[in-house]
Amino acid sequence: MFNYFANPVRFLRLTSKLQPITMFVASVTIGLGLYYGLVKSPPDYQQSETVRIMYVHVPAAWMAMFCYVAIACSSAVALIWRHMLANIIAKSTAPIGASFTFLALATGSLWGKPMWGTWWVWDARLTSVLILFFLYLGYMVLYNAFDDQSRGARAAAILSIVGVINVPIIKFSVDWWNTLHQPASVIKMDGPSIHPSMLTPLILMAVGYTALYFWLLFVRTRAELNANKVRMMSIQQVET
Amino acid sequence: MAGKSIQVFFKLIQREILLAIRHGSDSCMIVLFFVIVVVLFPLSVGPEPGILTRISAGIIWVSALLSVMLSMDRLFQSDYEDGNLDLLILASEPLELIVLAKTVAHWLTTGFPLIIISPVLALFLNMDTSGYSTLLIALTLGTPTLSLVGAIGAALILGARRSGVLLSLLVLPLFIPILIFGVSAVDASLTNLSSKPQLLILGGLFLAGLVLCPWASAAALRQAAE
Amino acid sequence: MAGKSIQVFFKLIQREILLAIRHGSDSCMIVLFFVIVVVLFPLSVGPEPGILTRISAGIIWVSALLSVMLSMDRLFQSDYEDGNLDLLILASEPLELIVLAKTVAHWLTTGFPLIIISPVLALFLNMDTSGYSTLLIALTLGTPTLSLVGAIGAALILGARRSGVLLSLLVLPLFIPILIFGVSAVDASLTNLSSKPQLLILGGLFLAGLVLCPWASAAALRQAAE
Amino acid sequence: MTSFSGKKLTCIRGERVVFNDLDFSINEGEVLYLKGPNGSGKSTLLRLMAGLLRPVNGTLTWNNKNIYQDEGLFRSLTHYVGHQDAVKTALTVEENLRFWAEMNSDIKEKSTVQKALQEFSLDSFSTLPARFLSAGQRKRLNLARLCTTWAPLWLLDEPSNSLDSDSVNVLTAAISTHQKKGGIVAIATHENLDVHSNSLDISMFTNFKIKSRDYDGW
Amino acid sequence: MTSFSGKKLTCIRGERVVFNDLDFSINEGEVLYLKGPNGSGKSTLLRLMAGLLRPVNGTLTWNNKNIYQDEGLFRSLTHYVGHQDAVKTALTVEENLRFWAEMNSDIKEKSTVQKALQEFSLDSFSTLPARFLSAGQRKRLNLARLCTTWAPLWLLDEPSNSLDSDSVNVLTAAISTHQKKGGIVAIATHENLDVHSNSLDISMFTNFKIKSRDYDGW
Ligand code: HEM
Ligand SMILES: Nc1ncnc2c1ncn2[C@@H]1O[C@H](COP(=O)(O)OP(=O)(O)OP(=O)(O)O)[C@@H](O)[C@H]1O
Ligand SMILES: Nc1ncnc2c1ncn2[C@@H]1O[C@H](COP(=O)(O)OP(=O)(O)OP(=O)(O)O)[C@@H](O)[C@H]1O
Ligand SMILES: [Mg+2]
Ligand SMILES: [Mg+2]
Repeated sequence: MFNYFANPVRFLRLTSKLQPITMFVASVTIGLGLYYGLVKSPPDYQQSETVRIMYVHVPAAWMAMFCYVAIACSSAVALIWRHMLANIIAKSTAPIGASFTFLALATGSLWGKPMWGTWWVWDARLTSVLILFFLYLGYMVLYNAFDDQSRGARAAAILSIVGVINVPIIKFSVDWWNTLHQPASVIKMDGPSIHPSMLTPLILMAVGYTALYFWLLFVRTRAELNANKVRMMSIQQVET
Repeated sequence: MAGKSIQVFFKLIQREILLAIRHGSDSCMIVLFFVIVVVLFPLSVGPEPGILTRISAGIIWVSALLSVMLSMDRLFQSDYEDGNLDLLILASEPLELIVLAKTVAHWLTTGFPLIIISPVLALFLNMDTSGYSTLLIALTLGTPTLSLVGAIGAALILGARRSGVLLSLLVLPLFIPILIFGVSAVDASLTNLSSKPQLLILGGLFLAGLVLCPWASAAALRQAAE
Repeated sequence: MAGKSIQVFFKLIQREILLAIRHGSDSCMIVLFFVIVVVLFPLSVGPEPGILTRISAGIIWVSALLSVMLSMDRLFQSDYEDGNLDLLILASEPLELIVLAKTVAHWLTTGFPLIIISPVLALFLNMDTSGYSTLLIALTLGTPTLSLVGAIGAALILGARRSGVLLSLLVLPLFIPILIFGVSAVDASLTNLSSKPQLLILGGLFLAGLVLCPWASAAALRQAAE
Repeated sequence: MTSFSGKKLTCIRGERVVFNDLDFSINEGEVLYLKGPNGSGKSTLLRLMAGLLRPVNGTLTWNNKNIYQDEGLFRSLTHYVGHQDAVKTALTVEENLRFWAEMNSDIKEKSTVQKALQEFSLDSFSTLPARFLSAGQRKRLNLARLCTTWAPLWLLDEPSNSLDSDSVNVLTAAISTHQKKGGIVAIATHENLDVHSNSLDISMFTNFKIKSRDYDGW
Repeated sequence: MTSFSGKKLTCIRGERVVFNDLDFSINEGEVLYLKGPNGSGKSTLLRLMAGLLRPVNGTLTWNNKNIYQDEGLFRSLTHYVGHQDAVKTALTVEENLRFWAEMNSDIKEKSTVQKALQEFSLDSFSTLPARFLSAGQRKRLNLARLCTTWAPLWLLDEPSNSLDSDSVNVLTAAISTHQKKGGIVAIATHENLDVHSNSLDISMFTNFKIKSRDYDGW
């Protein structure tokens, strides 16, 4: 099955159908999520209205980690089986993931000012997310740093696999070190410990972000594939 | 076979050190760079001893980090340029072993001298004497990890443009945990707390690096030769 | 003849910038390095806003200095390695002019972006807003001098080993005056004093560098080609 | 009988197909010349043979065994001499050669290295730092590696570049000796070395008109 | 009549005397081959002729005028092609050549560059980044510089290295044309190019038996 979809032509055909679907899902769930989150859900008894930043912040942080893992996985596939498509998926994911990371960082600091009284502290959770952001940037720069595209792809793939060690550190930093940041309450072994009125918009937003990710991914990979084709055609033209 | 491998391992270390010596004052140069960067801070921050004392551990660690990073970029570059890398990859020993030997030699010629000189700089920055021993231990545990992690970066940038800046970009974020624990170990013992947890983490990072980094570097080198 | 020279001058700048663009994200990389180094400091010094505010000007200047220095080492190196340097020396225009063109292009692709990004970092380090304009002026006067002086170092190290570390050693001491006046200009305006004397000195250094540095670099290049 | 062969090799470099469906086979005591105009892929094929590059398609076999099955073993059977000279300028001529000799085998006697230097008339330079060598002398130092340790497969990329005529004779003699001992040699060259040999014209496999399906969806 | 000559040239490199009391002279329409075994100093002499190196002793004259008197002028009269290819891999083939053409003269027409590319059969690559070129193609791109702008003195260091036979013919044709136009050429080479010429055996001036005092204090 994997090989079946690894064929770029089939991939293009498939994604041309999926693209409008994901766009639709993304806009509906994000719209609903924002409505429930910002209007319908109750303010927190401790944090009052500022809690609403959560609906933007938390799913963004999840997506930041998810995208990185996606890059690492498709990089591993690209290194082992040498599928060009896997490289292109990894390459296209990077800026999206970096944007989610930036969003998590920005909303986190906006939230931190009222909650902790400062924009930024150098605790383990925050620092490891910042490192994640730098890893994204490093990945993108390394990808483009070579005269030969395929060299860049391979070097960046290795970097992304090395950097994956940072993801569990982000996830568990709140458990391993005592930090200002609050520990997990949704994704944990014994089920979520958060009130349903807050959980619903959170889940809606998470689904929406994921759909948004796939939509952007499809747009970018298709563009990338077409750009490759153009490049190939221009080189062929030269040679005939 | 194992005997041969060990022999090759030491042969390589010996050659790298010989090269470093022939090249004159390589280690000297790195120590000097270390000193200059440390000196820049009092210049830019102003000489008030209070502030300096407060940030001395941080300055020494940041400078050590920058020095190791700067010395890193030639680790494989010259072999890559003069064609020796092709031959090292084609040698019958595993490339991981060769990479490890080069990394060890790199640490012996750069990280090690930094450790030796650091107490003098700590004195210069008015660091409290109670932090010295922790600083030394933390550097001893931390600098080899810097070399190991840096080797990955050095291998990845082969053939890239602006390799110097690129290397820093790749490697500095990975150095950050070492910096944080290194500094906080010293700060802990300066405030009479136990620095054991931080030192244990540094040790753990070192062991993890020792196992994982040579693999990653070797993989990066193989793709660089393509 | 003069017309031809000016034409060659702009032709060279154009080519260098074209090369920088083709190489993708060169300027980006330097800006990123600048940001990372600035970020290292709060990490190592600790996040207390008081201390950070106090040393923010110093941090920005030290980081700018290190970034320019790191970006310097490829200025002539790639031309040297691929044989273009021989041809540039043999071109009928004076080598001084060629060096100046390359330096200008270097500043446009490195120093200039640093100036653009510096207010953001100043914000991040909690610098007082009263220092912003002086910081910008001081950087605008100081970074071209860094490029000019750095070019001498970049020319001197051609063909040397460990060029990265060697360059820093040659160039950092020469950068120190710029650092000192740059920081003290900002500090002066932060304490509501006039920063004019320091800025005048920075301007003077720039003019002196503009006249003297290309000669020195050209001489260094000529001997490197021997 | 030792044999080295490749089947249906396809190689892509820098996003271009360099050659396609290339077959070759070399037996004990044979020399294969790789011929072809500039850019036809001779150097690429040699790097592929050495295992530095991987083919996108096709197999390389040594004695009918895929070389990637035991790479360590295969590598100990090969001597590769590339475009670059693999000379450390800070070490002396002898130290350079000795290092590679010791990396590749357990030899202890000084004589092997000394003999190889003599063969390529570098013995008078043996204690000189290699930075003093001219282009041709460096090439000779690189070639001297071939004679220090035995490896059945020699892969030589334009070995006669910048060699003077005496040195070219030394090289052809070394190749002939290697042939007689049952070695296998592949040489990419534009000049005709005076060695009994087969030749392979690479340009036959270079498909300059690349069919668009090769790049489908790249 | 233009002439280029050197008198009593002595050159020291890396603390060694490379050659001593060397005289040469080339007149309009002449080609001088520099011959000699590896390390005899051919490349060194060419760099000296180009003005990249200074002799320790002796003078170089162009039309009986010392070349150091007006270096700018002399440099505009020379084309030097060294061991290295002076190719920027990030620029396209045409951009590479165009830059040097525009550096060396005021030419504006595209045709000159295009014609030079055609001559060395690089025209089909002109919009390709130079990183895609093989060893021989790079050499050709470097040689194409010779045909973009007129300079009477050509200094070529092993120009036929890694060229295929077609390209060698193009090169010899270019040299012959240059000769006919009254140009002066000096070539260091180990191969015999098919060009009417004189030759200078450098090894006559090289002191191969290095006296121990040359190394005193090493
Ligand atoms: C720039 C600063 C911040 C960063 C980088 C950051 C990062 C993250 C990350 C990576 C997660 C995902 C954790 C996981 O899945 O286990 C997360 C979740 C979360 N963050 Fe933040 N955060 C920041 C600031 C804040 C602040 C100021 C608050 C509020 C006090 C906050 C509250 C939360 C909450 C409630 C969650 C959800 C935890 C859960 O239920 O699983 N964060 N943050
Ligand atoms: N590092 C590289 N990256 C991308 N493409 C390359 C690289 N090296 C060579 N090529 C391409 O591969 C093709 C074959 O190159 P190769 O160097 O193998 O040719 P060659 O036969 O050795 O030529 P020459 O006789 O000029 O040395 C060339 O057309 C070139 O475009
Ligand atoms: N960069 C250098 N530094 C010091 N000595 C050098 C340098 N280059 C060459 N030499 C010395 O100068 C002598 C002449 O070298 P040169 O490169 O001119 O020889 P060549 O005639 O071009 O030889 P080849 O045919 O091998 O290219 C050599 O014996 C060498 O020892
Ligand atoms: Mg080749
Ligand atoms: Mg030569």
